[in-house]
Amino acid sequence: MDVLADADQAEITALAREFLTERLGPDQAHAVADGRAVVDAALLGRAAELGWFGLGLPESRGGAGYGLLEEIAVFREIGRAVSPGPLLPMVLAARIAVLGGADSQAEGLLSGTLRAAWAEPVPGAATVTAERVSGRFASFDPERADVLVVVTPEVAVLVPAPDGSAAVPSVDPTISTLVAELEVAPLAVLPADADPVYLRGLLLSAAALVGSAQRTTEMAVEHAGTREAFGRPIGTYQAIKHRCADMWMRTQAADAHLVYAALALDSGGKVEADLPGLAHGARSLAAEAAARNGEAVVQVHGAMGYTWEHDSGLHIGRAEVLRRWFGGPAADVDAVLASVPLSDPRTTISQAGETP
Amino acid sequence: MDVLADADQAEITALAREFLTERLGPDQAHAVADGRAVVDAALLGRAAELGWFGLGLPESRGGAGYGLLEEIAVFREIGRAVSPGPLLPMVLAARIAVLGGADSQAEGLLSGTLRAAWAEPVPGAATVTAERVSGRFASFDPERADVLVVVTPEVAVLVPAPDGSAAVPSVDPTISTLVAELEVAPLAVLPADADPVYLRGLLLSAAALVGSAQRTTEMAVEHAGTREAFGRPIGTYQAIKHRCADMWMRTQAADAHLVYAALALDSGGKVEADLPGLAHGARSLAAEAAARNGEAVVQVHGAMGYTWEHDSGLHIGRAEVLRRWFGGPAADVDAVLASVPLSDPRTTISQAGETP
Amino acid sequence: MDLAFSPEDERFREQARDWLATNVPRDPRPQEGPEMREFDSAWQRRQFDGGWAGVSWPTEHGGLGLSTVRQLIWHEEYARAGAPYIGSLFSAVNYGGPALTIEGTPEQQAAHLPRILRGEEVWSQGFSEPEAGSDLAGLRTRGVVDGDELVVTGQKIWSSYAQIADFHFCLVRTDPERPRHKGLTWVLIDLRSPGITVRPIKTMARDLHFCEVFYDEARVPLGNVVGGLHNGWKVAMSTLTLERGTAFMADQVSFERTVDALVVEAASRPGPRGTGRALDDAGVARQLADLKTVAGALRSLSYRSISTLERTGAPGPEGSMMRLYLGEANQRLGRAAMDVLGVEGLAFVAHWRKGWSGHWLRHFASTIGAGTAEIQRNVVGERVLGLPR
Amino acid sequence: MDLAFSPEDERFREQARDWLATNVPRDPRPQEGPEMREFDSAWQRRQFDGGWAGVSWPTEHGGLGLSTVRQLIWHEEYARAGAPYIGSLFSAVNYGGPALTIEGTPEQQAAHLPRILRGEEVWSQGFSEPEAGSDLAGLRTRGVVDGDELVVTGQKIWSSYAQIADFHFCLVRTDPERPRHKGLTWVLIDLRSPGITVRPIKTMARDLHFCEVFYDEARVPLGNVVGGLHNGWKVAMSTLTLERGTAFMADQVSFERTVDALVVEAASRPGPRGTGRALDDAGVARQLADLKTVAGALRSLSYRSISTLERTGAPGPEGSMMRLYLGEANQRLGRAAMDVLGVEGLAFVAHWRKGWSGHWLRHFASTIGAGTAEIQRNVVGERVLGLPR
Repeated sequence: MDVLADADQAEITALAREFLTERLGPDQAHAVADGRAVVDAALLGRAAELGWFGLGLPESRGGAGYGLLEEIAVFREIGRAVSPGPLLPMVLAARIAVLGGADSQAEGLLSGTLRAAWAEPVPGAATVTAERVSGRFASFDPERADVLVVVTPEVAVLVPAPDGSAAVPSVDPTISTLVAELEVAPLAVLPADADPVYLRGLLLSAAALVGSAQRTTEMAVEHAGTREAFGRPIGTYQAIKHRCADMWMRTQAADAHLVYAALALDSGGKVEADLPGLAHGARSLAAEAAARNGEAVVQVHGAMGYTWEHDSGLHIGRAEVLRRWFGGPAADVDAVLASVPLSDPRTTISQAGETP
Repeated sequence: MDVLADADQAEITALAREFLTERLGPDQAHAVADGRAVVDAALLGRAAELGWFGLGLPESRGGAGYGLLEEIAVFREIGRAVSPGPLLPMVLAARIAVLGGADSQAEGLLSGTLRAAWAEPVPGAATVTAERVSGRFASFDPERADVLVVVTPEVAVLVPAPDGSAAVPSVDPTISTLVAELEVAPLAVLPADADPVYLRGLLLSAAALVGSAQRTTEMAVEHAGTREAFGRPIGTYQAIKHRCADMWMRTQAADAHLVYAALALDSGGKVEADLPGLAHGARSLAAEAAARNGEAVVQVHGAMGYTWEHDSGLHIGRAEVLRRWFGGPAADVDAVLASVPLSDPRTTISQAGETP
Repeated sequence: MDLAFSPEDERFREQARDWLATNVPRDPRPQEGPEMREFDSAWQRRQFDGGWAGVSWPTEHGGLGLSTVRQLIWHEEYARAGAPYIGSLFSAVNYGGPALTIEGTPEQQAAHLPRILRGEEVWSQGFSEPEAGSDLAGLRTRGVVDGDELVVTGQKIWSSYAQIADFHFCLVRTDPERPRHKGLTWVLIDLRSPGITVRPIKTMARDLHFCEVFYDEARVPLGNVVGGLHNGWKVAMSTLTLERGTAFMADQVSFERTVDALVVEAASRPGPRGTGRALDDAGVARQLADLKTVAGALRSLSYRSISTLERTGAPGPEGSMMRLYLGEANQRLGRAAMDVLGVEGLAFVAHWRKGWSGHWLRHFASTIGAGTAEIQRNVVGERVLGLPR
Repeated sequence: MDLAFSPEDERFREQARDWLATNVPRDPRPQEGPEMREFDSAWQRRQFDGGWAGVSWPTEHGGLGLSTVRQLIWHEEYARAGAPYIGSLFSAVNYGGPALTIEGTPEQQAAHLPRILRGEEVWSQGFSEPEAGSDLAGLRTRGVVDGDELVVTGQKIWSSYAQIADFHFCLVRTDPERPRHKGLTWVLIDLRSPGITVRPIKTMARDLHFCEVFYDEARVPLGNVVGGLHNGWKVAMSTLTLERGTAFMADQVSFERTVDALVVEAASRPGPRGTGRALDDAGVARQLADLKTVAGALRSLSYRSISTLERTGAPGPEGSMMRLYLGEANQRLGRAAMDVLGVEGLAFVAHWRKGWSGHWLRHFASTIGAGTAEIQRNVVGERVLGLPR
């Protein structure tokens, strides 16, 4: 048993951070938010060259042959960097196409020439089967997309992207959104019993949320240690110090649980049987950590943290979008509670829990 | 418009505080909790002599002729003093008997020779009508009671008290409790359209909760100003100072809203039409203030606040019992939301709320 | 004790309601630029012409000189009528002007107060600085007396509407030798003076009403100093008391309408699992009931504060908490709204009448502006409860 | 990275599980008095006889000397088997004894460690004082060297199980002239010595395991000083590190079972309006899902901490938060339980197997004991995040 990153993973993390800082970090996110830049095919091509879209796919299928933990390492960095661009949809779309046997899409997605966007079913108003995708969906960054990724606990599909020109800015200023009706047959299908793409995607989104929570914690701690008020660094005041401590605590718990859930999923359920409960639990901690830390980082920075130029707004918007994917908080509650055994532990054991 | 206490009310408050401090304050509550004392007929008789059980009843009917605001002033003091004994059930029982025309009970209750106890219907498991009281009820201090008070938004009744000897201690160490089935006809009936006894009782319970929150705030502030750690009063640390500020804020809001709701009820609905929403709102603020302040006062006092000898446990237990009466928090939510108009203010007004 | 208003007050309420019913502009208020200023000014002028400008201003300065109770009534009716947010005139009408009625010279009052009441003059506040936020007395912008002028150099920040304002009322350090609070001066600066640069700051709620204002040896007549040289702290405190007092009563009333709107929204949308109504989700219902109750409690607290003021001449200590209490409630409201809308509510929508995400984002500032939540809790702990510093 | 345990570890797990299955006492653990001590001692003796006592103790002191991974496995299986809470032996077995293995002399070790492992000796901790709670170094109990004895006078408080303990390990001030942290001594005191009075303190959760201990010139052999005169702060810190470290791992595992039990409770009771199941109330469901997730996160954090320890020899910084994280979760659990039970759950019930109110009341102490929540957040802020003091 060892849940710490190994040397390979640490290197993947370092490489990802280097690339993101240079090409897809907060500066680029601000540029996209300001309309000064777009994440174009060239940039997606660069990420493809690094093998990001097939990181977790077998080498025999055009992937890098890494495991889920390496993908998580990359997505944690993506979250830290609030990277613009459809990175999560691309990774999941490539997986669906490759493992679902949709070879033409697979090639385009792995190479970054085909562009994917996220489509989240509106609860109660959408139906997704291997044969048909219909009803209302919220799509994100649909304008330049070729395919939409739709993922449910039962099945994951790609569908042709409809006209997305009516999309409007979202609360994440780097991402547009459009709620619209779909009625279309899938281009590619990957059932959950063939590959747990839903749970993998859920954990990758959790990784991005954890990365964001890590980064906002760092931002808050750095500011609290240097900014002065009334002649002392504001980090000496308990209101600020304890807020920073809580940011760190939330983030540590979310990250540890994310890694645990990912290792359990990677083991194919041998170690822990309840994979949906674990994965949704990890996402809920990550989402709460990112969202609460987003609030805290603004409060610690004061008015400066509330400005458009500051990174805090990027983290806040990103967290709010990401945490609504994969069924949102309600799906987390349902999956976690479904994992609780229905027999009462009080009747099956004698004394545990009689703590003083 | 004037929502501040007048001289008469201030005097009633002062007199109540004097009597309670001497006869029915924290010392007596501790004695009852330790089994060293009981609130007996003699003590109830003393309270009856002060006119407490008929404070809000007309003089022509054996009461003191005061209004709801004076009753509230007394119950705020009862809450501050964590007084033991069935004071709220007595006041409501007397009102039901007097206004419901049950003269023999009325006399006994006003004079304190007949003893009342609270019976709260278990949601979904109890039926209360003017003809019949049946189903499951949680009663409080039923051992020596002659009558049980059962109050619903529709009707208030007195029923003969059944055997309460199986009652067990509650989380309030001065109050016992028993969950049992009742199947009985009322001795006295007061329908809601004859008198808003449900709403009055709800506000009196809110007053006791506000009084508790006031007292725990004082306790915390006093301790924070004197207790030292690391060479400074602990009230200089923001974690403590801000906790005290929040205690005070909650309490001020709850008290102001309580008075507003009481004045509205006393005006017979002329000023504010939505009396149930207001009264349940006031109770919910009072209950939250008392419960959260109970947690805070322990935390500010540290281990000392966790001891049996300290008053904090009395306030915590009392708040937990009182806030479950009158339907508990769920009834507050339902009543408050029922008061919201169903037309959308955004379509009926032009610009309000476009704050920067 | 009585909730009822006097017959005279009730008559005033009726008059206000009648006048507002026919005079409130029905066009949407522009959110930016000269159109916004024009709209705000025209509406102020209309109130002035109708005899309703300056409800709380002294009569000798052109106001109605009415009691706090009548101010309350006016605010209630104003909000009930859906009258526009005061917007760019907030600083001048609601507390800058009132401060001048107390601290200004007759010349200063004559020069500005009538123009403010007629909506002809827009003011902006210049207290905060990049290195002096919560710690106002740490400000560094210098004002050097040179003949009959003050030469101002430095930088102000978070000045609302400075890009369309005529005047900037600033706190500047005129005597760096004295203790921090004692060397400051309150001065009214014409923003068209040479040496002044105004740069709007976009917020994460994507609006542009905050500005940075840079001073590079801007020359200001000494006659624009209010309350005397080096006496600025006292003037600023009375200004801030006004800002934090009744000036935001309208916000409270509109908060309740916003809560009502969210309840209606939750009653008309499916729940987070696509079944039932969002309002049937017990977690959502609890939050909304809490917010509705807080809205009522704010009204109750206002009534108490006004009763205290009427009886004693000074408002009760409630005032020091109400702004924070409202700000935090608005933040909870924003979060609740985002939960109610779920994945369909992620579009950025600036105005609450069309959606909720703008409200959510805007209120991240509610625990920062006009004193952070931390400072406000310190104030309660120290000044109200008497805890040691 | 791997969640799987080695085949040897898995074999150890099977052996532990097998032994526990047939040896865990099935009688309820008495909650008070000599019966409690007798029960705790007998169970410890049984573990000793079975070869399972002192899993983490060094082999030279009679322990199993096993890795932290095996300690984890033992705690997991212990909790899974429903084995009794360690109770009155907590202080001696889980951290007082281990501290002695590090800081004690061979004579001290020989005199106490075997007896502790066999359940024959009960220890109680005497660190806190009425005027020195969070600020441990402010303690006032004096120890004056007189010949080969220390004469102790003063008062200790919050000493668990002192009324049935044999020894009290205390921090006393032996040199008032030195700086606060430098004049303290860690000493093991026989509670049967003359001059000592033990008074149990009843808590608001109505139990009696905390005590006050009064010292009136009690004489203690200098041979009972551990770690040297005036060196007590260092010994105490290593003691507290043990107390706050793996010693409460069992509490985490039992927390998850308690959450599971509350979910079952909520699934079998009607909701707050008497309709449906309590678990269908979205607010209740959200709270319970959060608690279940926190239980999992505590396990994940333990795994991370142990991995760090195995790799680097020192635990990761997670340890400084886990106790607080668990304590606050237990408080939320208590409140959720009271909400689930509603008006029917107001009877005081000491044990969680029969009701919830005792759990709720008991955990008011969870953010106070072993360092208040405030102190623990300071520790994280300063020592982990490097914020200034």
